[in-house]
Amino acid sequence: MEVLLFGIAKDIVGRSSWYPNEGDETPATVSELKERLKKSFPEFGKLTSLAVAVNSEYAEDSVSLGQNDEIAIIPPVSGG
Amino acid sequence: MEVLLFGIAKDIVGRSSWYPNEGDETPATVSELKERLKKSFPEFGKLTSLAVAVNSEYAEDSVSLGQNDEIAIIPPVSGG
Amino acid sequence: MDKNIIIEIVGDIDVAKVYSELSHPRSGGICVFFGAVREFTQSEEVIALEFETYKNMALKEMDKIAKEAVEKWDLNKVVIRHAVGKKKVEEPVVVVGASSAHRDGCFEACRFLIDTLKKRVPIWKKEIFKNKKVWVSAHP
Amino acid sequence: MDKNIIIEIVGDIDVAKVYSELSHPRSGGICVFFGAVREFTQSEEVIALEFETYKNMALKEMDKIAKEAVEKWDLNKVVIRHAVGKKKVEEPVVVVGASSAHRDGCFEACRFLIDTLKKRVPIWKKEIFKNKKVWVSAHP
Repeated sequence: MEVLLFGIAKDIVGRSSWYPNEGDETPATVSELKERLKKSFPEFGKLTSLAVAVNSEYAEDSVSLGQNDEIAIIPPVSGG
Repeated sequence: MEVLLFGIAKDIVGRSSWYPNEGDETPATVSELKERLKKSFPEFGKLTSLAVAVNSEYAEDSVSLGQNDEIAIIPPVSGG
Repeated sequence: MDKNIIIEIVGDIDVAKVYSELSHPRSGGICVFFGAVREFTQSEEVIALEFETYKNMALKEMDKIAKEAVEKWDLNKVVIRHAVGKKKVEEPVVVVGASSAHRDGCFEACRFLIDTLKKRVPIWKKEIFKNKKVWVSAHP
Repeated sequence: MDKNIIIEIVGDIDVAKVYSELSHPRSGGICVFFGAVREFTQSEEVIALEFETYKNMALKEMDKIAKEAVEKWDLNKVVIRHAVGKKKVEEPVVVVGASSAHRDGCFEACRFLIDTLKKRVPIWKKEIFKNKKVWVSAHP
């Protein structure tokens, strides 16, 4: 499972994607993904907000994650 | 005394200026000018509003009119 | 005349230059309103609009309105430009715009500029239909 | 894609074409907002802004926002265009605009477009100062 990273998320992890399944089972839901992200990189706990997109749509915590989904971490947006 | 006419005022009078002093004394105030205008051309009484400008500024009814003032009838504006 | 205020009555409006006129190093927001000729007025087909103005007075009123807006919303730049003559469907007849540090100011100011122009500036619009011509707002 | 909605993420914004994009025979009012780079943020001099996006998702969100606005204000045309990459002071970074029969609709819609874009569209802005770089809004 590959997770796309943008903006400050990319800076925190130091890469433009992250594999939460390194040697472990993959997160089953958005909520589990967020927990694992914060555990691996505590800096995410300090952000104003943290969202996850599944197949390029905002996804609630309860949404399930599949192997073929396009998953992305969405740190606080600041366009305009 | 020459009074400038624009828009529908020009159409009502049929000219682009009007001389309210024809054979008579000239109106001394904005209010007298408006009265004389409505008496000469009753159509002005049917407009949504009727304003007078003295030296290219809106003038209240009480403002005095001098021979050297630039005087204009301002029918309802509709720019934009 | 304040160099940050552009006031004009023109034959034709150049819609392309308003961004550069309103751009300013301290402006993060630029809001622009264009008024254009619509095809229909109360389901009657409009062939053209014809605008006439009392130019000296119109420029004076436009300048007062611009200065009021600069004062009230701390604007960096203001443009008020109105066209005269005959204008066809989709052609621009007026452009007003404001630039300010943040977007609240320029949005509110832009709305004030067009609303106040319509109330106070001596410009008259005649709607030309197939079989008649009407001075807009003249009669109740 | 609805032909009355223009959604784009571009390298550089062409400020001149927005009028013709929003013009429509049934539109009497066209309202446009441009966001530009300001020289100072809280009295610190900004050298440039750098924008990054998650493009697929950003285009999808922009399209949803445009459709919501068309529905709510009966708009004839909508433009939402955002720039990415490095932008210097006075350069445009975003343009949103709407056209409608009367001015109320296009003003309200234009404000909605920029406010909602800022809340929902996955675009990130980094402020580049002389001695540091800051992702805007990332931290409380």
